Amino acid sequence: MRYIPHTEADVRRMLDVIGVESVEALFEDVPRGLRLGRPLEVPAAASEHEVLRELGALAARNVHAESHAWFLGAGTYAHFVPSAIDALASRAEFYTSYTPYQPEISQGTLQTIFEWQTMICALTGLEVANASMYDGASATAEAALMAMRVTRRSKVVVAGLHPHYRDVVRTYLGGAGATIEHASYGPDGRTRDLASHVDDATACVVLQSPAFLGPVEDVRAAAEAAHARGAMLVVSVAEALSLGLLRAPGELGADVVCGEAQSFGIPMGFGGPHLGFLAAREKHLRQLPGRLCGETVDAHGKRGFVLTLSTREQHIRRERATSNICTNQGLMLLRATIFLALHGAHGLTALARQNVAKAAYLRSRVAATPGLSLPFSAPVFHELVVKLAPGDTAERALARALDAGIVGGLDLAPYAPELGPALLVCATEIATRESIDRLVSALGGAAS
Amino acid sequence: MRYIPHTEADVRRMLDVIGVESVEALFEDVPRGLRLGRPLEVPAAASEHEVLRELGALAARNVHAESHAWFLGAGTYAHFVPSAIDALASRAEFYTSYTPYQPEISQGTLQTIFEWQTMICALTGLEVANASMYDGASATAEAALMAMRVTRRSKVVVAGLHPHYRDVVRTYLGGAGATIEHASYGPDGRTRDLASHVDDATACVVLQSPAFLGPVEDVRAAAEAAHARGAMLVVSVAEALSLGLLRAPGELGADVVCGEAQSFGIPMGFGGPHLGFLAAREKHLRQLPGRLCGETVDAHGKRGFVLTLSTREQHIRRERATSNICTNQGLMLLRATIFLALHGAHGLTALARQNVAKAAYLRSRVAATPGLSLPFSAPVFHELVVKLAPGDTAERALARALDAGIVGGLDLAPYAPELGPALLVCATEIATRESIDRLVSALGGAAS
Amino acid sequence: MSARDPRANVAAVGNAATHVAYEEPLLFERSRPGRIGYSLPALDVPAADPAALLGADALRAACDGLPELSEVDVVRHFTRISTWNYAVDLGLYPLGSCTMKYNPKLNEVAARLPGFAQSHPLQPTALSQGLLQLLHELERHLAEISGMDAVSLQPAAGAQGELAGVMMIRAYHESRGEKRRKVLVPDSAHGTNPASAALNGYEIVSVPSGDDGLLHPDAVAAAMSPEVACLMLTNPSTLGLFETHIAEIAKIVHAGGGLVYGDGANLNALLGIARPGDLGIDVMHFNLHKTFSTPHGGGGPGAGPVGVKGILEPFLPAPVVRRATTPEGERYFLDDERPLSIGRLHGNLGNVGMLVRAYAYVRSLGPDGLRRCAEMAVLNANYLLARLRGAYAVPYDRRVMHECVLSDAKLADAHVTTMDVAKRLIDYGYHPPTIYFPLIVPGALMIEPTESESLEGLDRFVEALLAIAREAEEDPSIVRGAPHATRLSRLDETRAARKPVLRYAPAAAEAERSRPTPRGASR
Amino acid sequence: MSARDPRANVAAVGNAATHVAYEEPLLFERSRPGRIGYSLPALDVPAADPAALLGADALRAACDGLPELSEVDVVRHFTRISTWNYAVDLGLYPLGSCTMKYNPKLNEVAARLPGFAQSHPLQPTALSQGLLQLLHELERHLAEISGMDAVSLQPAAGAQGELAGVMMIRAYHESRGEKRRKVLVPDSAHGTNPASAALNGYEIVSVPSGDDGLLHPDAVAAAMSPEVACLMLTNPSTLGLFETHIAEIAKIVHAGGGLVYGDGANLNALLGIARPGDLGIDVMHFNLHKTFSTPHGGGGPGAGPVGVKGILEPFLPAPVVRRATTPEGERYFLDDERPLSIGRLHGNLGNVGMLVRAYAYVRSLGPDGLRRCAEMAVLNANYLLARLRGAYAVPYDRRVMHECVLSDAKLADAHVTTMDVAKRLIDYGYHPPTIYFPLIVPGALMIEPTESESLEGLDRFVEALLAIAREAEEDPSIVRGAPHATRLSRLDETRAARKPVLRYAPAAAEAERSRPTPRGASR
Ligand SMILES: Cc1ncc(COP(=O)(O)O)c(C=O)c1O
Ligand SMILES: Cc1ncc(COP(=O)(O)O)c(C=O)c1O
Repeated sequence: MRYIPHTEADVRRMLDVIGVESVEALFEDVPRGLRLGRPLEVPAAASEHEVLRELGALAARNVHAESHAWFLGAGTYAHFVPSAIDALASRAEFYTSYTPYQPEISQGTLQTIFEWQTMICALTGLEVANASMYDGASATAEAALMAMRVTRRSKVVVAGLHPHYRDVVRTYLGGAGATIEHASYGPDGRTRDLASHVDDATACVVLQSPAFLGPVEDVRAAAEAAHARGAMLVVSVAEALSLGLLRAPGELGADVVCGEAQSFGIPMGFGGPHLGFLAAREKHLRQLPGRLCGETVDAHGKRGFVLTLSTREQHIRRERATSNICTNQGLMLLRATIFLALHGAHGLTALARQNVAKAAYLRSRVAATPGLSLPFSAPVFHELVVKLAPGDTAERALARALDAGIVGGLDLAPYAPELGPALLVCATEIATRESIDRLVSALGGAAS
Repeated sequence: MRYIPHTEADVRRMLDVIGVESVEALFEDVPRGLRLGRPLEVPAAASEHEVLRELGALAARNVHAESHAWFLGAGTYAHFVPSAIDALASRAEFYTSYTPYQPEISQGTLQTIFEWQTMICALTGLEVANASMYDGASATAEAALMAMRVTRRSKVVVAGLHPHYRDVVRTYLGGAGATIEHASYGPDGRTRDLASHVDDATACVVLQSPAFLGPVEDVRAAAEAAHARGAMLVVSVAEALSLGLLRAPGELGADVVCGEAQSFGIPMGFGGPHLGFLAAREKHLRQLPGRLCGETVDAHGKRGFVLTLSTREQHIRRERATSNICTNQGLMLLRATIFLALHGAHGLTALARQNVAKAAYLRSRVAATPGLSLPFSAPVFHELVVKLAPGDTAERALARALDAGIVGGLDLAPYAPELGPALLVCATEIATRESIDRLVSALGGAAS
Repeated sequence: MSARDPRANVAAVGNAATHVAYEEPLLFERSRPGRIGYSLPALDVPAADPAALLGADALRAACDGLPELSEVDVVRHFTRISTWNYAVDLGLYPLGSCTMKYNPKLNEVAARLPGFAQSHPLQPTALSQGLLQLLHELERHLAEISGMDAVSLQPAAGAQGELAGVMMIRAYHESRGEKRRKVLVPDSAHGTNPASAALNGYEIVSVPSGDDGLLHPDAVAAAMSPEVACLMLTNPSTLGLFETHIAEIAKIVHAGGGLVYGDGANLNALLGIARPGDLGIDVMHFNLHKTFSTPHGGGGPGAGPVGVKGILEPFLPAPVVRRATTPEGERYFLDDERPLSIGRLHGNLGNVGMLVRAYAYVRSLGPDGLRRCAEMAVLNANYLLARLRGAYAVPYDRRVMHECVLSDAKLADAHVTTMDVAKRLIDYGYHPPTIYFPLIVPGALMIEPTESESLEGLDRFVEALLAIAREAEEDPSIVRGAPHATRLSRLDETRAARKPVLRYAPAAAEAERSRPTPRGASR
Repeated sequence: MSARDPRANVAAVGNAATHVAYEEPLLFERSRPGRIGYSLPALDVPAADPAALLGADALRAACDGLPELSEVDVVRHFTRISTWNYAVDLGLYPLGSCTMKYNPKLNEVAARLPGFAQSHPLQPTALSQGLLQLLHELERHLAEISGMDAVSLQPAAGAQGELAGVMMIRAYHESRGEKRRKVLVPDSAHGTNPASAALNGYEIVSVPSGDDGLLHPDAVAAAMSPEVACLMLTNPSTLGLFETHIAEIAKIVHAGGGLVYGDGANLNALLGIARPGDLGIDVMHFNLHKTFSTPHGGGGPGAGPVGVKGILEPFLPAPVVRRATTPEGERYFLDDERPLSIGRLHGNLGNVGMLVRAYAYVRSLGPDGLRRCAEMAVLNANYLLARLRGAYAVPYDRRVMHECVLSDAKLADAHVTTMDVAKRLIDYGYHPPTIYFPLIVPGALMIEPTESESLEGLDRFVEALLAIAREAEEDPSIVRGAPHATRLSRLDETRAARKPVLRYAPAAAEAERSRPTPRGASR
């Protein structure tokens, strides 16, 4: 086996040094009766070329953003990934290293984390950010848990949340005895009557903006509603790119900002690995989950970076840790940091503006197409709900789009059946005008 | 422009330091009348994503070895390339560095060259090898020129040579006043009557083995024929993988062995970049073209490597250099060295044997198929001539294969019209039995 | 070189040297206004005015605080800082419990195929049959390898797998109307075990290891009660020992109505030899980034699938991948109708890119290769132990599995600590082992070579450790002052924690650097 | 650090440090019998007996002399030795005449698209329309950029382009029944120029540069004769100077019936500013690995297309790519019916992978970006010259184009040479410039920053060179002993040439290393 260097002569010499007869003897502590005693029933080893052929065949049986024009978002977004990102993230020094426990030999990873933390603080308008969470959903759940620890309250009000995020929050909070209340959306698509859900038992409001169905929420009003009853405001951003254009939630009153940064140079990858982020105010630092990198000096006074404040973490604090997270999403953090470094102060905003323009064009085309309609008037970032003609179904509309070489959006039936036949459609910078036109005419095609 | 870091403020400061008013002023030495005075008429700059889309569309308009079953060889071979090769050759330290003129900061490249030279010596059975030539064709031409310098003779006899190699030899030798004589093949496909072409003016015999049409030539006999008249024997190996199985030509009497090592981990790439190699006997070292890497020590006696014997080369010897070559095929040499390191003493032979087995199977299937025939009886490595049914044409046969998802071989009409409708068909280790069966039935399909 | 030259022994071992390296500031310090590292297509739709659409108040003008850099700057920045990292591709990376085995390049190619990397988790399942099939087959392979009945690939890392596992245990008890409040955790356990149980609202009861380092049935029996939901154990343990009493222990827990959670971090030692499911374990996680060769990425992403016995299957995270035989052939779909499920743990189906790599690995190894991993990993660990036994203390000296745990006890007289040995190893060209874990071994040096290391590679590593032990006697200050060969000398971790600087602030950075720093402030 | 510590100034410049590096033997020294780094599919056809097929005498049993290694060994070997290299991605690489500009990552992705990388040069042209179109368009772009009428992409590097160019000149004269025997080459020319001409059987006549470093019409006129086939000139010259008399010189050569060959190695300085074709040049080569950003790969592959004026078009290497308008649209094909062609230079169509990269580069830059390259490259070179003029001698001190040539004349008193300065730059974290070329400048330091370098990057490099000039005065032995920061100190090139060891031989290697080596034997 080409991954294992041992020759039979090596094995012999090593056994001699150890002083046993056979490799088998090394397993003497495994009671005979507990041994497997037969070969594993997995397929026989294949050569490298065979494995690649087999995987190539499996890969070919999925549509993807290079095979089709792409309008499906809903938390996972098709953006262009600059080539420099994969080139750099493919450096073995980055991808074959461990969590940087030994700082003197891990400064590459550590400096990257420090840069990421700085950029996430800048984007969220907050003061401390961690070194990543698994994904936007679990970051949101961890944010809610953090708010519960800070406030010592147990009710969580969620609004605008991606249904999968909602599920994950429910799963994570199950062990903590939380109650979860959902605020619903009003006629313009934005969360309504948020204040009516917040009471003195409320640990936090968790508001997703842009909301699952597209609308950009009123963060300032949500902060007022939460703070009025001593609750915290958690803003969950499932599309981190929106932070390139929208005012930093921290400036608008959010206490914690968390979310998903897949849009920053990470391929959609059938949903993972993505990149959860979480930022908060300095005063809540000791309650922050996840790893943190801090600046320090070496024995000669030279600047360097280390993992720090690990007394919050499981490997020191064990059952009293702020989270159980250990391995996180380091390499995705690297990708996102490179992405942000490439785009910078102006590029991120310019890119976000292109997304807004594409969605605005889509919206205008939908508005002008007989049969299609826009149920919500609230402003959006790059994603919006399109109602289909009465009598049409999302399935049929998507099939028409597919015939035109387009993956046309998300069938909202399982998520928002109250809307009738409707799609959640996302237009990013990779959508060309021509493909938007084709999409809209395919979706409106039931009318003809 | 993202590749150019200058801001306008930078430019201003730099102009101030230089003491000129404008960038334009820096070009004052270019006479006004000679300046272009208009923008270049090349397309306007495209964004990274647009460039990749455009190139993706162009790439999609070529068949390739992943889109089709592949039986076309003729000097460029479809072999599997282990994934480790591209991973390593993509390290910026290798691919963004220059020729290793400064050894203290280039030991990675230099050690690789030294390893390559060692392995090529082992494979060819010779004593010195250089650090690459452009490709197999120019390596063959340079070998002939070298033989002319060594022998001070001017006639070159070529046999079994790939027609493109033959052309390149003719082109290269044009300036040296050489005469070139072609030995032809006999009824079994191998070169015949070689000795009859060799005379006292003959600098060398250049024999390709395996020959263009497939047969493995009798190197020992060729050496005798050449040496009998004081000529040298140059063996050109257009399929370096054959050296994994065939006896080293140096052991059989070749004085120079050159050829093409594309099969060692280098993608076909529409014909380039590939990798020419050239090895010779130590006594001819001073006449060797190309770069050489040698072992030495540093000021503390530690082993290290440097480019050496550059008094043969253009940058020192100028018009009396052994060759004009400067930039060569460094990164391809790296790929081939990795390939050989992975396959090693036994893997290369095992791989070569698989190629022989596939070709033998192909041969047996052709022999058993009505309408198809095998014009030559000589043993082959992995490539052979298939005669089509009388009345059939190569074009039609290839079209039938293409319909079956197969690129079926080379139409020999432009190269060996004397054979009638015939194909040169190559079966490497990537050819599956099933695809060979399909190919043969498609080629034989005219009969049905 | 003088005897005091910290490079003397290092050169003798022949593994390390020093070479020119490149300083590199922070991205923010490299930034210059107006520099550009991106390109956007020309806008082919009417420009929208975000202020008009979204309200000026909702917007920012630019992302102040982000740097401005050219592509060249960015490429050089990350290339340069990458060279400050150690990596598996550079050599032995003996972090115990982390299984830093070779990460095959083939896997990286596979995961980047556009049909995997560019596909969307919510595209209709009819359009993702290849991926769903891969996931389904990987589940089956993991189930076979572990002896479990069903597997969910959702958890993003081992700790999330633990969380899922304990949640299923909780759901199981609740489904039977039982409210158990406690979880037993051996004192040698990894920190994620108690943390995951605590996240589930459980109280942790620590179970002491025996004098031989093993978990003993009587200790478990003593801690067992009807309050106990489960025992979380790690086998082989974090001491690298096979828990020989596991069958009896499982019996005790089961008899008390509890379940047994298996931390699968050390599964590498058992591949093809024994299966957790056959040892009495009811639920376990896998760390695909350990056992199944997916890269660690400098701290993730990993993948932590969770496997269960049949009794827990109804509680698996939703959705699950299912196969159906239809008239058109095998079809794969996602089943979300799981009333007893603990729910979702991940926004999508998990870290799929890592799952693709693990699948490629299983296919590359086959049954013989997998078993060979375990055998050679165990051989390597025992060989290291045999060669190091003389020079370093071995707190629990017996046959080990995939790793061995040493300590600094013999170096105490020289006032050389495990930390010093670890840092000195860097000078010799190695990443240090895991240190000060497990907590039950004071000054632990936990060494896991994995099967990727060759005999001569191990020998060189042994020579380095032996040289350090000699240095500790002869010239301990060289060891205490290590590392000497790195761009930065030992970093002051105390200072970092006392006065946290967690992001770049231009002024602060200036002040920080001009402030005189006490030498030797670090431990 | 003491004043004598060779790292003192280095630290002050803030560009370099030392860090732990990894020793690594030769592949052959790592080899162990029985180790395996490859995998083959199971054979699905009957096993053939090569001895029966080919004759036992024709075969070898195994490839003795090749190493036996695992994939892990191989990956680590090359990863480790790669870290001993300097690279553009690590920083400024100021090799004059080499144009070590940034190599965009986009180009690497493009060249690896399977439709390019996996296609075959002899597949029917109907099945390669995308590639042929790309080649055709690149030819047109290069023709426009250079002011030439036609371009062949076949030559694999600049020197092969030169060869092709001079061959066409020869063919041209021969087609006119003229047998000219001489080629004029300025004394500042690159070695490939005379070598390429000599390969064509020409006698070389060296033309001296003027005191101002320029080529003067009278010098050319003096050398001109009916024997002269062509003048080969480089503009900007290897001194980095624009040949201001080029139009007049071309006129003289043309009047004498000769042609003008243009070495395009320095085209970067002229992009969008002036075109060789408009300066009187009849045939030229491009170095795509210089001007057009394709990577140098540690010594290639490059690509050296050759461009010609109409009079030489019939002689272009065959085949040429042609476009035809057919009823089905544009079609591309290969034209091999070129009776006057010099013939083939390459086994196929050239280094296509490099051509794809260059195409991507032209598309990424457009007309403005190309011109900006020239402008910023020239700005950078002049800035360096302005800042270094005080400390280093400037043999030809005038406005420069893309590079500037300094010398060690001012350091002679300190017995510090260009070689020493070059080696000391390594300690400061830089690759040295081109040294001792052009030959007409004794102790030349030829510095080409390219447009990829930022102002602050240049400033740091200047600081390093100024610090070295100071060191040369104050502590010259530090400079003479450089490099100090590298794994290997200065290498003994003389020894390598005197007693060539060009391949590994186990016994020799042993003997070699145990032999005592005289210190300071290197120059
Ligand atoms: C024994 C043990 N359990 C659990 C974990 C947690 O796994 P992960 O880091 O994948 O969350 C680790 C990882 O370090 C471990 O070593
Ligand atoms: C001025 C000049 N001419 C010609 C060449 C030869 O080009 P190549 O190395 O591509 O063969 C070079 C390259 O070093 C050069 O600098």
